Amino acid sequence: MKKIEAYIRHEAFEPIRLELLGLGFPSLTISEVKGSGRQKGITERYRGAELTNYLRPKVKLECVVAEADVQTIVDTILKHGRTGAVGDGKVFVCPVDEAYRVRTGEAGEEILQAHPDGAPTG
Amino acid sequence: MKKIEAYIRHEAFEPIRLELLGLGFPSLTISEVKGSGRQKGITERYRGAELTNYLRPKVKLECVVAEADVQTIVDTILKHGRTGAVGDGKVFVCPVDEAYRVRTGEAGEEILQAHPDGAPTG
Amino acid sequence: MKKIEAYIRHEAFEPIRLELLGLGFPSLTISEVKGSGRQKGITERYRGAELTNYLRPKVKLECVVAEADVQTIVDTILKHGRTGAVGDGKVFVCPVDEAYRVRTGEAGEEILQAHPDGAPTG
Amino acid sequence: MRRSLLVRGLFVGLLAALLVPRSALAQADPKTAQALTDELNNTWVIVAAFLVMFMQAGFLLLELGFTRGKNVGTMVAKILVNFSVASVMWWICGFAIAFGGDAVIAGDSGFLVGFGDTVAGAPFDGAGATFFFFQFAFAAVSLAIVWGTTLERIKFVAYPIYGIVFAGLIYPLIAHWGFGGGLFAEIGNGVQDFAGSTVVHLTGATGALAALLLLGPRKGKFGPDGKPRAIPGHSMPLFGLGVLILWLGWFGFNPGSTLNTDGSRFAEVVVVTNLAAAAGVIGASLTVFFRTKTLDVGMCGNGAIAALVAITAPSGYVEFWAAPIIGLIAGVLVVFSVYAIDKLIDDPVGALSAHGMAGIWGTLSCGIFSSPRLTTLNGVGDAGLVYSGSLKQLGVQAAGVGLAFVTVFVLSYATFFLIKVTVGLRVSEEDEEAGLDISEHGMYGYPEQFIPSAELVSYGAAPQLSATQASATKSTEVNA
Amino acid sequence: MRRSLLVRGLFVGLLAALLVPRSALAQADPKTAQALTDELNNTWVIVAAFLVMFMQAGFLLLELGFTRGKNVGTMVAKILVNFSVASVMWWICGFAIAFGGDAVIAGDSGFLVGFGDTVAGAPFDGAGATFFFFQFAFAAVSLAIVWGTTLERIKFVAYPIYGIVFAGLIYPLIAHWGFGGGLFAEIGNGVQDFAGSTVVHLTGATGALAALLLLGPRKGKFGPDGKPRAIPGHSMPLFGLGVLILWLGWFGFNPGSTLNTDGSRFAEVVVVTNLAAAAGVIGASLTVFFRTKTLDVGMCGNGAIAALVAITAPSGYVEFWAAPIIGLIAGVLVVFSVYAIDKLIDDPVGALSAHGMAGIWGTLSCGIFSSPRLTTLNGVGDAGLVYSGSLKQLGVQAAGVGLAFVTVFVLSYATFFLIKVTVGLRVSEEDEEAGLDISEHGMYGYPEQFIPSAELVSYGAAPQLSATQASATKSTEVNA
Amino acid sequence: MRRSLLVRGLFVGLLAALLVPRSALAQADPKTAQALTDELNNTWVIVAAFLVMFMQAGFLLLELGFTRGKNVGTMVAKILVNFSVASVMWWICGFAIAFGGDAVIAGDSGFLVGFGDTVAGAPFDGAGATFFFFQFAFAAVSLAIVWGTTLERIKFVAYPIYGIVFAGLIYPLIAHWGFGGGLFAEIGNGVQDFAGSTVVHLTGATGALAALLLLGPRKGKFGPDGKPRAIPGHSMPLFGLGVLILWLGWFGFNPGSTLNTDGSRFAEVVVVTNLAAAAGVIGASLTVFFRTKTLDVGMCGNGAIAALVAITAPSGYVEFWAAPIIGLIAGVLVVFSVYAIDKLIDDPVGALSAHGMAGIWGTLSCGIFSSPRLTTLNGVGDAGLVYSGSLKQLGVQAAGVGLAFVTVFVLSYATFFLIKVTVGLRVSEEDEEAGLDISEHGMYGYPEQFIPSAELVSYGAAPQLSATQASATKSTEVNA
Ligand SMILES: Nc1ncnc2c1ncn2[C@@H]1O[C@H](COP(=O)(O)OP(=O)(O)O)[C@@H](O)[C@H]1O
Ligand SMILES: Nc1ncnc2c1ncn2[C@@H]1O[C@H](COP(=O)(O)OP(=O)(O)O)[C@@H](O)[C@H]1O
Ligand SMILES: Nc1ncnc2c1ncn2[C@@H]1O[C@H](COP(=O)(O)OP(=O)(O)O)[C@@H](O)[C@H]1O
Repeated sequence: MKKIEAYIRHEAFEPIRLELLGLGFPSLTISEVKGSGRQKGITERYRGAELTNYLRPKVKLECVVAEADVQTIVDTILKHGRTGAVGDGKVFVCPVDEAYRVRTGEAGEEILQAHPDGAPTG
Repeated sequence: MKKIEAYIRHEAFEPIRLELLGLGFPSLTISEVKGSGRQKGITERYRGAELTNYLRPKVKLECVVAEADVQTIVDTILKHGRTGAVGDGKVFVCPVDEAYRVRTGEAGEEILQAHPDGAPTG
Repeated sequence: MKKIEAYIRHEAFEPIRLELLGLGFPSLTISEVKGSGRQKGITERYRGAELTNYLRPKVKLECVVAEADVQTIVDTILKHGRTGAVGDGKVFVCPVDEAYRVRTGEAGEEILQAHPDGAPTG
Repeated sequence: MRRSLLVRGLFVGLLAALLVPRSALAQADPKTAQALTDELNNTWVIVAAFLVMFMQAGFLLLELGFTRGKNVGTMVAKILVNFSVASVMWWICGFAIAFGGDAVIAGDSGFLVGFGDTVAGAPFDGAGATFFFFQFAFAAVSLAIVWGTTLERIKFVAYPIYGIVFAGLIYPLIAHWGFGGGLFAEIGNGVQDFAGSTVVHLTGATGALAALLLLGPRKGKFGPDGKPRAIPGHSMPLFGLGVLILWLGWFGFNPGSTLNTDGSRFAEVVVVTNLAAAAGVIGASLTVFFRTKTLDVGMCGNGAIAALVAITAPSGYVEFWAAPIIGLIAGVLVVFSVYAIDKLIDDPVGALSAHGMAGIWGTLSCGIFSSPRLTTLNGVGDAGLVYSGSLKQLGVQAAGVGLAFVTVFVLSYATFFLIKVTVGLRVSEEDEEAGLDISEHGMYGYPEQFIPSAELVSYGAAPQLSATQASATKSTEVNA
Repeated sequence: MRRSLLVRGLFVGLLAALLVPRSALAQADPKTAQALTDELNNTWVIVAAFLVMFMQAGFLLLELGFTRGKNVGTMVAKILVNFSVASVMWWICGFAIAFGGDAVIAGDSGFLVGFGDTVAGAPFDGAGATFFFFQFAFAAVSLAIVWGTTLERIKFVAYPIYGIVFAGLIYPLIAHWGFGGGLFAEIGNGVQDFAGSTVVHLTGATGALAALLLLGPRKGKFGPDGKPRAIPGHSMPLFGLGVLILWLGWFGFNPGSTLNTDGSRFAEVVVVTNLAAAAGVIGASLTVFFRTKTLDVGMCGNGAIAALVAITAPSGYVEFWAAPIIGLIAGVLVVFSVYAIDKLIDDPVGALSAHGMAGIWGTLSCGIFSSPRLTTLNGVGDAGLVYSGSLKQLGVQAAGVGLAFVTVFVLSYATFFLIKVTVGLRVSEEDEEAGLDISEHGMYGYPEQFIPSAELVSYGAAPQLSATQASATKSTEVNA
Repeated sequence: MRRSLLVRGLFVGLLAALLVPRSALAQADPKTAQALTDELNNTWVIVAAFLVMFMQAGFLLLELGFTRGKNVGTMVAKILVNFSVASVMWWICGFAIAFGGDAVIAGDSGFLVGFGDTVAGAPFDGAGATFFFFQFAFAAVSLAIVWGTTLERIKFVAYPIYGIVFAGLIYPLIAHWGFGGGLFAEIGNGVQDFAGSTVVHLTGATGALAALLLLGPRKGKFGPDGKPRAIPGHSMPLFGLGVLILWLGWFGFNPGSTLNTDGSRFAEVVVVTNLAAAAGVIGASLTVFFRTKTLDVGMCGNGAIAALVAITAPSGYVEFWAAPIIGLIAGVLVVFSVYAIDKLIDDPVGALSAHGMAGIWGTLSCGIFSSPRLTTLNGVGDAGLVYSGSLKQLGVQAAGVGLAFVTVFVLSYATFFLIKVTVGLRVSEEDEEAGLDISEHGMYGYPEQFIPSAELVSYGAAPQLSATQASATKSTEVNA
């Protein structure tokens, strides 16, 4: 299993989510992060003084998938994440040793599958 | 050393924290994340228009422990995290190569211990 | 490639960012986290009742770099992160298998370089 | 007088119609002393009524401040719906029951009142409308007080139902007894309640108690250990603004209750009211500070409210010097009361303490401090203990308090009980967790606090990306 | 009278100058009935004017509530700049055009008015100043209404430019026709618009429509599928406070339009206004609840505003009983109107529905409900359908509505078109994404929401670390 | 007159007691011209006083807007405690010193004043109470201004201590000199300060300067390089509401200072005040825009405040035309002043500029623009430079400014110095970092912003999970 960590623009997320959903990967997690890279800072003005802001808001997307699916996910992210301007972000792939589904306690790669079948909501 | 990353419900956290504390694992980090999985979205209504929300707030729990302690932590999380309903979340275990304590600069597994001894607060 | 994950105090971040920038590592990501460790909780009072807060706000710094650069980064963090008081935090190093730059789709370690050359902002 | 008014009205009306600039109206023929007297009184009273109406905003903000961010939208809908239901019910029957004649139990004229109708033997005109609205504003305040204990868990539907009963029957009854020449005038030489510590505030707080007993505490208020836990409200700024608006509103509430400008007496009431409120803040602040070594912000505000509630009854009966004493005691009282009550039941805003306990204290305080001068001037009751050395008036005041409390409690408990067994009084545990905004109103009151911005962005919500271009267009680029 | 005033003024002035305490001034010699009449009228009208001025805060809060957090600072700058531009323009020429004489099209005296100037044949004095400010407050309200449709995407520069034209020409024209003895007095026996459902509210809403047609919807309002999407405003609490402040302000708006205290008639207008507003909330709440099974908070508020707008014209012409009917219909209407309009164009606050549709309904409702008593008293138009059985006045009202709408629309569209082709009307897509606060004002209205606290901390912003020491110093340490 | 008042009072009192509906009171026997005169004057003044009291909310909101989210609760406690301390001190001795007789230095009667007491030779009655409260509201405003420079680092205990000295001695002295017939009346033909540009605003700003010099800047305000850094306030919406409330309050502040309704002159003051404020916004907006190419929201508001402060002294002395000039200059001045001061010391809200500099400019402007008509009417000082061509009055004004500044600065610096060496003036660095809410009040003003929701959830705080069930119960499920 691998974990894909991508730092992307906010507006890139929705198309990525939709395509992954279509491809059968509904499961992912995002969080708000601030990043610095080659992108430049912006300067705010307030009552004559200035405040420079070197960090830009990004979305961090985390998704653990089976080895076999890594390329699909990465390609989807790269496809929708690109604007061509500095600040598009990065994608990293890291190893994962084990995975568990809290609801059932099951372990192993199979828990990463999408189970199209309905299930009681909660 | 391993890093345990768990995506859980908010209300699962407090019992987990308490039990881990009891077991001698006070050290952990959490963050607010939004996740999508098999859980369904909810639809909000506003002035006649709708807004559907596919991501649900979750707590991401991160905890780095010695190889030997992984199972204890995972079991604790599974135990308190389960409601049986979709949305309980997942737990992942990833490898960690090295660890340092900023305060002292020490490195290695021993820094993961709990040190019951008091220390100047700050 | 390695990923450095550090949980540090807020005020430690700015000096770290500046030194890393100087050393040619502009690229990093931070997020707001709450951590518990050996640091103690604080108790708030409200209308006679109490609320104890065991988690302290920290900054999580993530930075993926080439194997060779890991020590530099870690040392920089340790140097500026230390106050000597409990709560200074921890630094972890984890393996990373692959890296991509979204803007260009390039893969591999070279995308981690700083490229001093200007580039269109976005 | 009516006809001359009509004639003049007509004349002015025509001018107004042609709408030549106001300056020309300076030629309007002089009014009679009678007209000037009535109109000056009414102008003062209507302005006071506006201040009292504005207290709705104060109550909204105070409750918002003490609420969590997931339950704020519902407070807004609540105050609007309650105020509206009360407005209509007051017109339908509330006003008639309260002021439609001075029978002992209830009035009997003025239902669905209209211009020219005979109410309590007098034709209903501009003066009547002034009084109608001033008294309505009081009814609305009393209703607003009820809900302080019910925040964050009550079903929305309970508001209009109880509102109809409260504004249409419960409050009018008490108002009739206390303000409308009813029951309270029969006790001794009359119960002294100048602006309604009992009639308005205790009545509201009693309804709040009834609701609370049937509702129970918020989820998580009491730990497994049964110890109360802090559920901090989400915004002290909104709370603070609310307190100041209420303080302002009270300058209409008490001074306006003179119902006229005679001898500019309203100003004495203003000073008395302000001195008491100030002493209340000081009393509560010192008390909470010495008990906890920290200055609880909410308590400073509760001290002001409690003192204002306490001075409401005596404001027209006591001299300046007594005001700070009454207020100070109310301020100390409210802190201990909040602490005590918080151990047993869940009153998020402290309504039982600030309006209930303080209302009782204020009403009783007349029995202690009412001055002979003002008692004579008002022609109600006797001078208080410190002047008369007699406990008589204190007893009369206690009787009034008891009567109001029992009546309101019984009627309110019955109403809430019926609501509970029919439509239900409390939302499901899930909805309480989710917050009433999303569960009852379909949207959070602070959407950006609860909806992931990555989902809002597709709707153009997140400033994130574009901060980039913004920089390009408007801000100096700084090399990173 | 001027001289006696001067003399008395001088005398009092001297006292005031020596500033012996006010109590001594109690010896001020009694005023004449004429002076008392004028001064009482003016005191009432100026207080009403203050309430109307305060409506600016209501509009600010209402718009803030319906805006996203990235566009809040600009609303504040907007309301201050607009109100200021309007203040100056009203003095320069607006007042003169509106009230400088009762020619059919426009007034011609009172430009840059000063004390003693002759305006419409009368010397401009304190009474004139009272009227000047009262009417200015109306102009400012009308201007504030315009911007509701333009939130979150309009260029700031458009505000002052249109503001100059609106407060200097457009509004004054309509005000002259409706309030200043102009055109509307010539139609039939006169168009009935007591406080300005058409003159103030429809005028504002029409400007808003013109602006919207040239602006287009906010980015993301309509999906690729063309379906409207929710762009939730960021704060229902601010919205709710805004509604209550507007409700309060309306007690100056309608009752103040009596322009005097004769027969305390203002109080009748107060009751009528309040009953209508209440019915509006009830109507809108029930409608939205039955349509969506959830109680949209914004709609409860829109119901109040719509009803208040609707009752503005009839408030001085109808009896109590008609008020709830007019308000209820306005409340139902606004919900359907918002839903319908939202499908086509992007009106974030519902200004077109609450001020436009409701303004039209309110003006027409006079043609249905105006009572003979009040029609005679005002001396404008004829009784409405239900009394007269005739459609005449309804026709007159419709004519007034049509005239105002066409005139304002043409002038406004032209102005906004010129702005669009010259300085531009809409910000760049990037700036819209970034939010107007950062792009046009250089700083977020809620910096802590958008700037990473790790960057603010070096400026001492983040409470984080120190929460630690705070614990050491002030709070009990608890072992973790 | 007292007795007839008593008689009438008694009569009305009895009616009021029986509480037959107000309409019946319409039969109240007509008042005498003397009574009507006094009561109309007092009604106007008390309403004005309410508006001035409401300015407390304006100052609270303005400071809240300019504060970081970790220091908001303390502002609320501060305003309540200060206002309360001032209320009590004003009654104990402040009023007596200020208005208890017209000796040159201080008054000597009216300590702990009560009804019937002889104050400055007149019996203290309703009129006295009106004046007492109106003047108190001014004292409270002056005190509120002091704290603008001290935000986010001052120890809470400093507030009540300085508040006692300020409201009990410092302000009363200056008020006596400027309003109470004291010192200022002796300079030339009197210093012209109609409503207190110097007496109220400069006095407050001077106290603020003294406090600031002893406090020093906030942690992080000046970088290691000594360059000032932006510490953005947390909420422009609260700031904006504050400015509008202050603007409204000023309509009580200046026009109320006529102390009567003679000739409806208050309305002239209203127009003058509004024109100046408007010009101030325009002046500040243009200045800041041309200097930085962005429209700083805070500066638009500061422009309004500065202009209102500036027009305070001349509002009763200048004709309409002068108002926009005075306001415009104040608006331009405040921007440059804020920028200049920000380089040296840390004044978070710009109090030194908006109240200090503008207060000085406003007071001096009388020496330039005071018209002969109004100077005569007020009977204070001489016409200004533009009319008289003489610098005399300008000199008199300057003398007044100097006297007030020196006196207030010396007394305030001494007081703050004593506080500093005894209880201490500034919180510890850790507490400043943590924020005053948590360190001095035990709880954040916005708990949800600072406490991890996973910890609040066990208290039922987080809507998270339940959003799930909410969906089940109330919202359409959408397959993910
Ligand atoms: N080496 C890295 N480690 C962690 N985060 C990174 C790294 N490189 C980039 N990021 C994240 O990606 C975002 C965009 O990177 P940036 O360098 O600005 O764009 P680009 O990759 O197009 O040059 C950054 O804001 C940061 O959040
Ligand atoms: N493969 C994954 N990668 C990252 N996060 C995941 C993954 N699967 C689940 N999650 C997180 O766990 C949460 C719950 O998962 P979900 O599938 O809804 O519940 P269940 O595991 O009970 O089916 C999701 O909201 C998401 O945050
Ligand atoms: N084993 C761990 N796993 C995850 N986060 C940790 C771990 N140990 C420490 N942290 C993070 O580091 C922060 C500081 O750690 P703490 O133990 O309080 O300080 P110290 O390392 O000086 O004893 C914690 O608040 C937590 O966020």
